[in-house]
Amino acid sequence: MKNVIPVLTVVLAILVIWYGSAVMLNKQWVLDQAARQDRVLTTPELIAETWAQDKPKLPAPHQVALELWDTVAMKKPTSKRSLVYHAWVTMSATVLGFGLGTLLGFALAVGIVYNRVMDKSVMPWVIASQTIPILAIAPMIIVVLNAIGISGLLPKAMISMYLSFFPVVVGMVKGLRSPDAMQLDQMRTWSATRAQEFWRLRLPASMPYLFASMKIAMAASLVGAIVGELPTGAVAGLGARLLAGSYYGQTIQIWSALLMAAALAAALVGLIGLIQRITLKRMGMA
Amino acid sequence: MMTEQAAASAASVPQTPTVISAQGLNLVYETSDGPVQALKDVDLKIGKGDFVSFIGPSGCGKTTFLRVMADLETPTSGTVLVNGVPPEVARKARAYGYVFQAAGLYPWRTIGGNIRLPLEIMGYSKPEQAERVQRVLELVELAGFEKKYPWQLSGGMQQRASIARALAFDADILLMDEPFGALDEIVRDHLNEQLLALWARTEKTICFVTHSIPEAVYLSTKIVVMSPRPGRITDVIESPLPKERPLEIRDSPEFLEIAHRVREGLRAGHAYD
Amino acid sequence: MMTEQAAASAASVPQTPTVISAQGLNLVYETSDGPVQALKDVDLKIGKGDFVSFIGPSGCGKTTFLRVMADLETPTSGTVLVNGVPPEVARKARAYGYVFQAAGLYPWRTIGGNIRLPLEIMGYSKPEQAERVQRVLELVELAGFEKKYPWQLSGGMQQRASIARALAFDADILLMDEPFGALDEIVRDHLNEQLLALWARTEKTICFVTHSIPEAVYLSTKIVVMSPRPGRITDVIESPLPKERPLEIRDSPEFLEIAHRVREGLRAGHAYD
Amino acid sequence: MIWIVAGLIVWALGLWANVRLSKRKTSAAALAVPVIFGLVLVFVWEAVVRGFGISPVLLPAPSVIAARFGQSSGVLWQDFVQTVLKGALTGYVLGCGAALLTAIVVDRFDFLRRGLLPVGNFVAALPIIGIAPILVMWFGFDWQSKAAVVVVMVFFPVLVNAVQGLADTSAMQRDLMRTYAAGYWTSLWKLRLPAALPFIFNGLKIASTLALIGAIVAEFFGSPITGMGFRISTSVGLLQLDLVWAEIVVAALAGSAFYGGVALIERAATFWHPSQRGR
Amino acid sequence: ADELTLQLKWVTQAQFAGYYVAADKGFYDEEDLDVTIKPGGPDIAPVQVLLGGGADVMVDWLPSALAARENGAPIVNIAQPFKSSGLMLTCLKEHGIESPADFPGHTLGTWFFGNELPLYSWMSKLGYATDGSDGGVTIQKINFNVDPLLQKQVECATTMTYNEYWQVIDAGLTPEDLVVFKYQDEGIATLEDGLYTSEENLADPEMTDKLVRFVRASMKGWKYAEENPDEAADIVLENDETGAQTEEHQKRMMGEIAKLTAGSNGALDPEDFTRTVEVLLSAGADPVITKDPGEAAWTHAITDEALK
Ligand SMILES: Nc1ncnc2c1ncn2[C@@H]1O[C@H](COP(=O)(O)OP(=O)(O)OP(=O)(O)O)[C@@H](O)[C@H]1O
Ligand SMILES: Nc1ncnc2c1ncn2[C@@H]1O[C@H](COP(=O)(O)OP(=O)(O)OP(=O)(O)O)[C@@H](O)[C@H]1O
Ligand SMILES: Cc1ncc(C[n+]2csc(CCO)c2C)c(N)n1
Ligand SMILES: [Mg+2]
Ligand SMILES: [Mg+2]
Repeated sequence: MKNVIPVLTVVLAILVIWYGSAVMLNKQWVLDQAARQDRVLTTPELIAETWAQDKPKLPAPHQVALELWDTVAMKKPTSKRSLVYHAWVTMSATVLGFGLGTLLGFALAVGIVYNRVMDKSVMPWVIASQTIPILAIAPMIIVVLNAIGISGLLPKAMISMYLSFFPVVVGMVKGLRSPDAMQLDQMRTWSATRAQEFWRLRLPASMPYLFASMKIAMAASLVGAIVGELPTGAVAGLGARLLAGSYYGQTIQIWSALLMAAALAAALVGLIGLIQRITLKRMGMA
Repeated sequence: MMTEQAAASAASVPQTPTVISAQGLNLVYETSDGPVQALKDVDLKIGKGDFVSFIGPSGCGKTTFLRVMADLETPTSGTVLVNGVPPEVARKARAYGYVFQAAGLYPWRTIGGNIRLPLEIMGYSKPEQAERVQRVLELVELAGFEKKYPWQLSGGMQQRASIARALAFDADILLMDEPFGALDEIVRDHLNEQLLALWARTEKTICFVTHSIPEAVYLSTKIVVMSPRPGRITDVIESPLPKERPLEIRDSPEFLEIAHRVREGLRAGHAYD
Repeated sequence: MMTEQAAASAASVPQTPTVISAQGLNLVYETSDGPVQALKDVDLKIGKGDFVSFIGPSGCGKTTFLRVMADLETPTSGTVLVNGVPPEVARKARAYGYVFQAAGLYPWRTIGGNIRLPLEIMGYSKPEQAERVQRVLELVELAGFEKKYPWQLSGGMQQRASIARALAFDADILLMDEPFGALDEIVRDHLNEQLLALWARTEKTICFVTHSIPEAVYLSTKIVVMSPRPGRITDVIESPLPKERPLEIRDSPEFLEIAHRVREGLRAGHAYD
Repeated sequence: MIWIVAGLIVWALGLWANVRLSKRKTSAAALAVPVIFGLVLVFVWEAVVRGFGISPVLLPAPSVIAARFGQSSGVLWQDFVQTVLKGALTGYVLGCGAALLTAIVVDRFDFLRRGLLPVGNFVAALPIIGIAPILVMWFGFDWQSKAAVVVVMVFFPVLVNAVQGLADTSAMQRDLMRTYAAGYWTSLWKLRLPAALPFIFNGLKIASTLALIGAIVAEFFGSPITGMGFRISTSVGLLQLDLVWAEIVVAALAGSAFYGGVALIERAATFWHPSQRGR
Repeated sequence: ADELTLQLKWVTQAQFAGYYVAADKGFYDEEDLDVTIKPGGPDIAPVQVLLGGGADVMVDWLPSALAARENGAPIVNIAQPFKSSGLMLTCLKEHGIESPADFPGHTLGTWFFGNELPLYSWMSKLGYATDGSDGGVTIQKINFNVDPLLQKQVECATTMTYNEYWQVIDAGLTPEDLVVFKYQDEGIATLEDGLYTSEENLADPEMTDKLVRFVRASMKGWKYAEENPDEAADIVLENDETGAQTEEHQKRMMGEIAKLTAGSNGALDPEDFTRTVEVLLSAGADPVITKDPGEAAWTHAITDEALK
């Protein structure tokens, strides 16, 4: 509750900057149009027109808000023209990919921490894998998966997974190695098995790292889902909206899809934050 | 004088079977600015049921020696045998209960949870776990604090919780690194008595690091005096005190004599005075 | 008997200006399973140049009291004044040197770097820093360990480094929470002497938590005995010992009498025996 | 068939060699293990492509890629300069710098923490795919817009980690600073930043790979007719998959070197952290 | 019914109306075919999908198909519903460009992905350098929209007669503000939307039989669409999953598309093929096709059968 005023202040500041930028960026077009039609614009007219363009360089906030209202609230959630429908499509791939990615990242991290061969050989290649531009190979992945009969949600989720497992690996390797020497020594004196050491010491000690990583992984996963939507023929989902918007120069549509995606990400990341708070509280660490 | 005595006591063959034997032990820590010799030519035999105190100036290698026994550190040279097998085997057979110098409780577990931890690991049943936790909590006078988290406890209470944790399961060999350092005299006396009673009851072998000369003398059957840089054993004193030890024994002449010998040994290890 | 004495000593007005005064102090920790009263109705006056020892069973609130003085904890009720101002003001004026119960060295700094830390913060010049670091390292016998990292030191050595850190700068008030707990008797005696010398030389006011009755009596001009749950002051003993204190004073009858009184006070705070 | 069998054999051999090697603790072994792993991977790839006769427009064999690498090294170098040196590095430095400053500002002023952090998270969660075209529209086709995309991409991971790290000091460490009456900046500089370093490097490492991807992907949305992303996106259309993969190899090498560099600095800066002190 | 998958080169729009109409009107059913139409997009190389087994037949442009062929993809043109090229270069009049002689010193935006080749060969025909040097032009890659033109990042941009041109108009410019150069008129026209399949498929009699029926039904769809443009546009809209297309735009597009398909019965005209190859081979310094692929790249086998 006490966050409301600060958040509103910041949002207000952003809106002011946004309206200002809209004037600056869209001015050129309005002036050009006026020149073509031999009109002379007063300053208020100029400003008003920069905020009411059809295909502005930067749409004004209220234009985006109107579009959002139109596509979120005024359409049936199941309709193809509803942003809710597209957000839902993207979210399913995001969440599935995030789940898979977190599992994979987790498994790799455990392997790296516990297995010398993996520690030495896998990590450099995990890193290399992340330097491959996903947008370049996403189409190939989709094609290959399609060829072997996998289509629909899973190919997109695979790309999400590809992007989201990495932060989890990096964070978890660090986290699983964060217990100090004495705590590990204790486990040794009790002759704890590796599994016991893992569940009772390394895992709890890695929790702060895990959550920080999962937040990043979730954001990455959403990017992956959107990237994955492009080469699937961009039939549905926020990625498809972005793409379609860009082919037809519909900046307002792009921005509303963008804000929807950000809202989705914020909600998902916020959810992880909530789980984090609950977990750490229950662990007595908050 | 000291060395003669040391030689004499080393020569006297212990009557009981040997539990821990160290021979020609050396340990060198490699640090970025040169090696640190923490243990040098250490020889020691500890019999079954012995209560051995280690005393010596800070930094002389007491902790290091305990760590070697518990297979937490690998000696640079020399051999250690525990129950006739290398420490690693003994460790895997769960021969040790170790109380570390710092409490080292896990911050995400309550006091009860911390004490329960080794029991879970060793596979005790749930009711048995609960019963043992209760028993040791009472032993160290922390009953009622089971549900608190470590940071909600005072320093001494944390230390007691860590002692409780090591006592909760039945290790043959107890390695205790200054367990009573942060406790007041009264609790300390109380726990000394409790520890002696436990020891008498169970025939455990106990290695005990302390800085208190009276405590060392009161508790031990054998007192090992060490000197620093490099860490060596300068004296091993077999205590003539009987197994039954009321607190009053601390005023007896034998007691004071041993205490005196320990103090002299300690002083010799210090550069000043 | 105890309470009469306490009343008597509380009534005797200190001759020196008051440095720390606590009145009607209460502190309750709110925990998830109910409140814990750590301090109850604590009244105390400490004069300039006093050496005050706090002694009491573990968990009685000694650390808490020190933390309140240092403005690390806000009392639930009651007032504390330090040099006539609230602790916060005194803290901002850098009146305190605090030795914590655990060493708490920063792992990314060497021993030298850790000791230098407060000096850097307080803006001492580079040469002055170097000189002071050297001086206190020698004081606690850690010369030569300046470049080591905390995890390369034994427990006692870490503790000494943390003492050195608090002594390196000129705080008027030294708050020391069991500083010598992890040290052997010889070093401890040595540091006791050093501390007394420092105190005599500088007129610092020292609040000192210890579990050793002889240590408390040897060092202090005033001994505060506390009892637990809830933490109260049960006795305040003004020491009649002279300011000049050779180690031998510990065998004098006055010394033993005070020690006896402290021990009785302590015992009363414990439930058993 | 021969190729498939050969692939299997090399696979087994590599695994065996690595298991043996990783037991040794020399630095040569530490280097050899990933290299062997990689060589095996490459060989198996070659074997699979040849063995199953996979079309070169789907997946070219490593040998073909290597040949192309030699042929087009001039183009590859030119693209590398455009994308990595101009776009990615500039953006990385600016983005990480901005994130660290923001973390500190956010940490300093509670009002901003409450206000900026939720909004910041929201803004940072805007997917690059959507942002890239807009930033290209604003900053033009050249590397400036790539740097801007990288800034946006690396900002969030570094910020999240830095904020978490700045909060990761123990109570006693903070109390010590209080008793010194250390001001905000002193305690930030002497305590909180060092303590936050392990977290910050976590973010910096993740950001190093993101920076590269960001710069490349951004070029998909507009670039001069040079750059790795440009080459990849346009060569796919011409089915020059060998050139595409050669660019990917450059990206992987550059990215790994970048990450490795950051990891080395991390080692030097956080040698004291348990995760760096060996295990 | 026999299953067949068609991979489009671009997103669902009236450009592909013939196929959607054939599906919607049951022309495929009549041929006992069950056709799946997969939309494309900027990141989809239909050739990859085809060779990867994700589709049996695809819509592609001849330049990129030939480039693919030269890079080892055995694909063959089996039908050519589009007769004319819809590509053109659209310039803003205000930049002072009225004829190709005015190009030097200006920035021309083009799509890449193979679409740049005709432009390069045009420039080399005109004798202009393309590296931005004095007396030459600057070639700028642009994405598949007209924003760079509107925002003056380029002075001329590639557009399609049926799509991007109208987006410029929709943005508020009038035809008087613009100058257009149709590739068709400049002698650099290359063949656009044709149907392609792999050599492997062509060797399979069962598949060729399916392809024959498919081409026959598709051409029927195209002719229906030409005659009923509004209905065709509606059918396309119904099939648009993104929900981003508008009726007005699709109807207009259908009208323009009809002009391009007019004059084709589906069979490839070898002369058009040769012309396209010539244009591609003269594409400046770094041509993607270096040799004439010859007749192996197309076949009349399917259309001969289908159009009987
Ligand atoms: N952060 C906290 N939250 C809740 N309870 C606390 C907290 N800190 C201390 N306590 C409780 O307050 C009481 C007094 O603690 P304090 O640390 O002052 O004891 P102490 O006298 O210093 O003991 P010791 O000699 O063992 O260090 C204890 O019962 C302890 O459990
Ligand atoms: N991990 C380490 N790396 C380098 N040197 C070390 C390490 N651990 C201990 N040492 C050094 O080894 C010596 C012996 O240390 P040890 O901890 O065994 O002493 P101790 O006898 O237990 O002292 P204390 O009574 O203070 O706990 C010390 O000089 C210390 O600096
Ligand atoms: C993969 C690929 N994408 C786009 C085009 C160019 N193109 C062909 S049709 C069309 C739609 C026109 O509205 C566009 C942009 C291409 N040749 N190849
Ligand atoms: Mg020790
Ligand atoms: Mg305390």
